[in-house]
Amino acid sequence: MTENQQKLIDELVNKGLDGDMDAVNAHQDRMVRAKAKSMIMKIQKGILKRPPLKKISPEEVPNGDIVQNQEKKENKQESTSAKVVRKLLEKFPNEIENEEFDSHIQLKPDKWFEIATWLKSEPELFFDSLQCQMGIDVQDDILESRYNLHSMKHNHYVELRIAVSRSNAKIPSVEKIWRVADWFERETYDMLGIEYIGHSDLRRILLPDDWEGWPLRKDYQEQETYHGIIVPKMKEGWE
Amino acid sequence: MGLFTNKFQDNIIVEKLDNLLSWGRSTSPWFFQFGTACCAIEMMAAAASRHDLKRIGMIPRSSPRQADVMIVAGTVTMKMAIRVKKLYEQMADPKYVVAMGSCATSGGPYWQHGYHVLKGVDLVIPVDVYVPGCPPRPESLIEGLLKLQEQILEERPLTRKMA
Amino acid sequence: MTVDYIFEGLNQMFSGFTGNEIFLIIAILLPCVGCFIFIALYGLVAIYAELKVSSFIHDKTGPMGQGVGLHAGKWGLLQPVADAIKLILKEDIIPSSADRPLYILAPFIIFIGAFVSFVAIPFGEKVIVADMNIGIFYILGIGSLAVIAIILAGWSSNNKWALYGGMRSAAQIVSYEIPAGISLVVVIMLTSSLSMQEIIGYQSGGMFGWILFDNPFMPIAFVIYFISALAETNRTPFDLPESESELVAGFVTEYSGMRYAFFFLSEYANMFVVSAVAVTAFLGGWQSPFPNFLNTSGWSVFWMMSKISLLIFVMIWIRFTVPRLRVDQLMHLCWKVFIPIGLFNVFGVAIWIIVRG
Amino acid sequence: MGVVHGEEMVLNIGPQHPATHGVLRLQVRTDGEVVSKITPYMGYLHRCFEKHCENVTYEQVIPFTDRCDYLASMSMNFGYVVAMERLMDIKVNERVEYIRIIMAELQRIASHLLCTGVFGLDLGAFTPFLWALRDRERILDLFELTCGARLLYNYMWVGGLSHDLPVGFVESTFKFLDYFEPKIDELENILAHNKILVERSADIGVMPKDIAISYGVTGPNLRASGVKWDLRKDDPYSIYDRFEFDVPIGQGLKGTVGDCWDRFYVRILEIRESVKIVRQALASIPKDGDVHQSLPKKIRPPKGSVYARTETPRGDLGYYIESDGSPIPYRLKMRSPAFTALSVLDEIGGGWLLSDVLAILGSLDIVLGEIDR
Repeated sequence: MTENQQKLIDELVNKGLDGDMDAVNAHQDRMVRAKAKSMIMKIQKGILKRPPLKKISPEEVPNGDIVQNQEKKENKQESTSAKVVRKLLEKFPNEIENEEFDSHIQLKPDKWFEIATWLKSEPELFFDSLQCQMGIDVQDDILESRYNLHSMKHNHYVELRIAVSRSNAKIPSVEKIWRVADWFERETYDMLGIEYIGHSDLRRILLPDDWEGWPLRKDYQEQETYHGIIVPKMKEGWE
Repeated sequence: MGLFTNKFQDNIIVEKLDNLLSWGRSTSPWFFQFGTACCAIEMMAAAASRHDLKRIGMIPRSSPRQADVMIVAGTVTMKMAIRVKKLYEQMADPKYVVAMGSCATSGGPYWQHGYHVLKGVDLVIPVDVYVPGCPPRPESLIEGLLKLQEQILEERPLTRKMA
Repeated sequence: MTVDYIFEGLNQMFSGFTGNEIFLIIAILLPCVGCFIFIALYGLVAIYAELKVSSFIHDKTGPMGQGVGLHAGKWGLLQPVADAIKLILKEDIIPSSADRPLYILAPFIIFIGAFVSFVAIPFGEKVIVADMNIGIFYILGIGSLAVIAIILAGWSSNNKWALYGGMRSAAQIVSYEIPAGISLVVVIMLTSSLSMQEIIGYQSGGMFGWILFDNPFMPIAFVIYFISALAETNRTPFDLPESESELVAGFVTEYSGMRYAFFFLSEYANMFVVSAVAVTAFLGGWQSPFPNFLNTSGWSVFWMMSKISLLIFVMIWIRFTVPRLRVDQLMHLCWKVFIPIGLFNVFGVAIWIIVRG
Repeated sequence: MGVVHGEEMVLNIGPQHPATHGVLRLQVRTDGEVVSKITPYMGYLHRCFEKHCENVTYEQVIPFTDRCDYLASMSMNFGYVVAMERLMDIKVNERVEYIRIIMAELQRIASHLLCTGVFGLDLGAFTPFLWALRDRERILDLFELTCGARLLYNYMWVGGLSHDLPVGFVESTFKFLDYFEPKIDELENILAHNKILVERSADIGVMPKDIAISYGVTGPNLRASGVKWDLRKDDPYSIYDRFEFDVPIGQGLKGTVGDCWDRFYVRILEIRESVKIVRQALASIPKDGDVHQSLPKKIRPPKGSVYARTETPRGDLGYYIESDGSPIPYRLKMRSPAFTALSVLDEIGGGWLLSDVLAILGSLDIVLGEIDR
């Protein structure tokens, strides 16, 4: 058994144990599938220990030029992410929260403004355009603000995420760096109630000023009336 | 005009005058361009070259004071509902309202989860004709307006109403 | 003129009746009523024409009288009548915050301005209500009444759009009266008369006797006058006071029903007046364009009306062809283009007259 | 004599005003006719698109995307299905790709026609607007032939299309293009080179490159500022890389690069390019291929997120879809191009006259349905 195969089996076992048996069943190699299943059985019986989760620590991010170029050819998105992470760690250590950078980079809210300034001014990255900023209500009392950055010059993308708790939903505003963030942040504030510190004009943008609640939070309840007009969906005599 | 409305006994002269007045009203209903959403585009299409609302005497006016018919074309939201009411109040009598499209009629596709959508413009202002469709074709809008004209034609503006 | 004829006629008919003053009042009132009916009828026709012409330019059919019940006649001929009936009977709203007396006064002033101008318009050798010796001057003066009315309307409505419309209109009309006046001065220099009839009399003998073709400066004067006239009547490309896509409806934003109808009507009446002045001053008035062809007094009304209609048609045509100017461009055109050219024209014509002797 | 300053007046343009293209309120500070500050207030058409998406299944989202940008429904569908197919890793067959591109480009023509017409209307020219609508009707006829709807189509589905092309569609489209190409010249002559329109729009509301990028302005508005950026070329999705077309950029022919006239003229040039693409696509469309071939039985995308951008008539349309493995989106965010285009209004609109502000607003080509969602 090669090392690669073993790694693959480990991965599948982990997935299966997390409840995603489809991934195991969908695997094409019968040998691998069978081995993975038997391993899962053994683990569940307590004979074997669960294989360690694959981790990529920041130090393992490839530094060599050749490797990087190869990776660039394979997957552009990933390489940008990795590049940003590598540079970010040099400049702002202890600001990255997540360990997998395939799709996004998870940041801490505290130094976000400085990081954003740096992201825009660093010549090798030069993220001059904020494509999209959105808020999302991740369950477990967590709100996330996500930023899709793009560089017109280098034509690469990166996605950044900043998570805050509902009780202390405060994130530094990047309105001054990308002017488009002005309205994006107002919209996120309007919909989810994330407060952007340092925003010059943080008002509701789509809903009226005297609206109650944050509509895109998962536990949102519509208000009964608005200025005497009935809001909820049922009209008299319906259904 | 308010001076003479519904003040007269029913007789032959009043009836003829009534007919003349309601003919005038039904033949020249100027409409207020109240386009809010998708339906506004179909309203524009109805007023433009191919369908041509001018054929039936309808001319767009942009001030509510000079309009007779308010075509509520599109979704009315809570934020807008207050303004709709205000604009309706600014129109001079006699005034009519056409609710164009399912949004203006009942909230349309947004009736279930649309927390910010008014479920039918008739919650705020009285509506004379409902035109269904999402969006209604210009032909159906014209049909609705002809229905409105029929309705106006049957009015007896001067005759005293029986209590 | 007409007043005199009617007065004399009445005197002859009822010779022996003593109260001559009553006849005088009747003789004055009759042409006035005639004028009023004429304006009203002409207004209906002009509105219909505008609807139809614009529709044809837009690839449409315009009012076709389609509808329910008693529809608006063949080709929608009764459409303006229906509009009029509806407008007369609409609720008359006076906003509570409006300046009530001025608000009520404004539509009347603008209508009076247009209406009184009709007195001096000649439709034939005898067909003129009053042939004043300062006819053209009188029309220019009375025409300025419109400014007062528009400012009153804009101010008294207590509406920001109306105020903008009123202010723009005031600046525009006051400015454009100067080039219009200057280009008419040229005509007066040639004919050495302010009387409408004498100006027309100067242009006898067919098309080439018209002042328009009198000398090379006149076409310039005509173009300046016609464009200034467009501006004075608030027509596109100078419809800034009521520009629909900017100021909703400009100074008439708050007016409804009958009062709005007055504004509507006087716009068309003003168009008629400025066209009539243009025809009188440049296009030979009621004279036939061909020498000795249908040049009797009966046909003179026809020639006058058809020339005016032609100019009104051109006005409608321009309205639906070009975009609107901006305020500063409007002023630029007036003060920096038309007035210098107009003054140069005056100078040129003066030399022309001296040289020609 | 110093400069005389009057009292500033606050003017509310909208929410119901002929120039605002829908229900938008601009609070404008004016000193006489000169505008010093513009504050846009939107949300008068906030129809809770994103809330709806969290409550309906993935298929049911498509009709709601239609209603967001009601002038370019096909493009909105297209953006959504591109995002979904990227998330679910679906490959559609050739015929579907071709039909999608034909529809999207026809939609682009229709949308730009309306935009240029309305821009003329804002400047007081009524006729070109109606002429543009007249030609637009013909495109709507083609759409109607295909899917039965005039305005909101629900035509592109995840993994395919709702209907195949009807019999005779290719011929009637060629016929339309033959009719339409002279009409572009007509539109250009009556509007673009009209002296008054040039006076009104050249050098007005200049948007420099860096401001446009910082404000996230995309699409024709960005290209008018001289940035050659078109997702169809720079990040090709679907099969756009197979067609030959130019990306027109603003050159400042009548004034400065990035003025109103450039923004308006770029759209006319884009209409021409779209006609080119449609012609190429019609000529090489494969004859066979089932448009329902790769429709998934049930749409349950894997856990994860995707951000996909497409080029709509108004600019980069981004869909951010967060999936939790259920048939209902966990969160769907639409990054609408008109939203960012409107945000730049205060920056480029201050200091101009009132009439100019409305011209600038018209040249940005906003659709309120998409701004407010």
